[in-house]
Amino acid sequence: MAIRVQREDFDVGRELDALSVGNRRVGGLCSFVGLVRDMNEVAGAKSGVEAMTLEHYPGMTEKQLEEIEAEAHRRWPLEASLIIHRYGRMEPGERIVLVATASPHREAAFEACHFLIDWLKTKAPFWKVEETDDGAARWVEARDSDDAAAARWAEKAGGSL
Amino acid sequence: MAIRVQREDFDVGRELDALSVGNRRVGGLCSFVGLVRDMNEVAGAKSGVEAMTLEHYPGMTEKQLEEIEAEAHRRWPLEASLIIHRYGRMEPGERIVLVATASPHREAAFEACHFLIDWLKTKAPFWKVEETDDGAARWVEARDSDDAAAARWAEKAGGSL
Amino acid sequence: MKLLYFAWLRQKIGVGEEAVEPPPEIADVRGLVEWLKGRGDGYAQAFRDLDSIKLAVNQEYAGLDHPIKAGDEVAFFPPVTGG
Amino acid sequence: MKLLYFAWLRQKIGVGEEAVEPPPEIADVRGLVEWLKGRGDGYAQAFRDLDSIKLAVNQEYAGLDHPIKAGDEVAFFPPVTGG
Repeated sequence: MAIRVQREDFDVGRELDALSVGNRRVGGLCSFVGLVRDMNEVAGAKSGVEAMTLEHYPGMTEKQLEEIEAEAHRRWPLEASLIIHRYGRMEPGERIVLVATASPHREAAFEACHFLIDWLKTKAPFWKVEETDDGAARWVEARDSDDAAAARWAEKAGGSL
Repeated sequence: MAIRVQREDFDVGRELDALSVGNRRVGGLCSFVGLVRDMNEVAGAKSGVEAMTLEHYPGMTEKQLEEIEAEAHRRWPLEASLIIHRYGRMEPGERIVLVATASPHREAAFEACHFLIDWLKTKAPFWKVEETDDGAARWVEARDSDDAAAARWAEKAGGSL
Repeated sequence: MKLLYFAWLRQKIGVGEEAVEPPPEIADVRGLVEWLKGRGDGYAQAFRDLDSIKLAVNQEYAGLDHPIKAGDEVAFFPPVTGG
Repeated sequence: MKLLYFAWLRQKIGVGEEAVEPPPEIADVRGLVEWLKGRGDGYAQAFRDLDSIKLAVNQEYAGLDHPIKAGDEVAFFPPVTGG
């Protein structure tokens, strides 16, 4: 189990390798990388995204990510997991977040990885402000679809957070 | 879209980077790596796995993987995808397979990636024989749970293969 | 008591962090918010629609009825948009 | 006609690939299998339980009723276990 909140980019291959190296019980390794798109997330906006800046709540962020990760380990048989989330200014194409899970079982690795990113999206205290090519800066609004995705996992198991 | 069937190992980080580099429409990148475990997959066996050898059906393998990948692109809005499957002898801890999907949307990337490995497991013509530490070599039997996992996707959409 | 504001709340209020000493009769977050709204236009604007605001007491999510006391860290922010 | 055998079918039959010319009255895979079973103990053993065997004609999954003709590639194998 590990979480990292950092300004700098990360090396996906090296991070994933570290999750299973030396552990012969790992049969499946699932990962998700979130990247900055150039499409606008602000409702109705037609402009392209030049960059975005991620602000977060130091202290609470780490606490929330650790709780989310611990919850995943309570629900699924995981051998290892990792959450890395960046903050600061990023341009389209840059990596924002990595979540990864290693398990003896494929299904557990997939579900736990999906759970991690869904819960992170609605619980980790990060906020995005987009700079668009019309010169504006706008706070991205939370999406109902993210709430719905997170709620799925609340229904499936008795775990609490 | 790309599939590769090869004896040699692959570099997960480099392969994943290639799926999104230069494409600013990619918002999410999901991947699954299957590895050789040291736990026996042969029912009832108590022995540890020393190695396994993957045999396949050259020609049909590529055809099946291409069809599975094309089906994923029909069902989900993917910007890129990749399937790499190894054959030959591998020891515990070695990578067997990589499936990865890149999409503007997180949910599509996750579902398509999950679909790829589930269908691959029941449709791609590979067969595993395990060498165990008691000196035996046994053909791994197909699992009902894999059939069930693949069947899920048949129910969800009207796609045919 | 330490107060933190994030994203557009921080912009409306004009500071990201401040130390305050609310009157002793203020016992929960709701009372704290009412008291803050009296401190200036920025606060009044930031706290106009409480349904659009999330909050945390000592770095755990909490509701408006959550009790507060001296020494607490209370943070206000919009729904999160990370990932 | 080219025949291919994989995994334990290959081991029981003793070859992975062979060229055969079944009699012209054999029109489908089921007939081919019956004809093959007469060729020796290995074949008889390999094809004893047809429920446990998958097959492909010209590299596409097919059933026992699939028609066959000269020039086809027919493969027999157990359920797949890759991934």
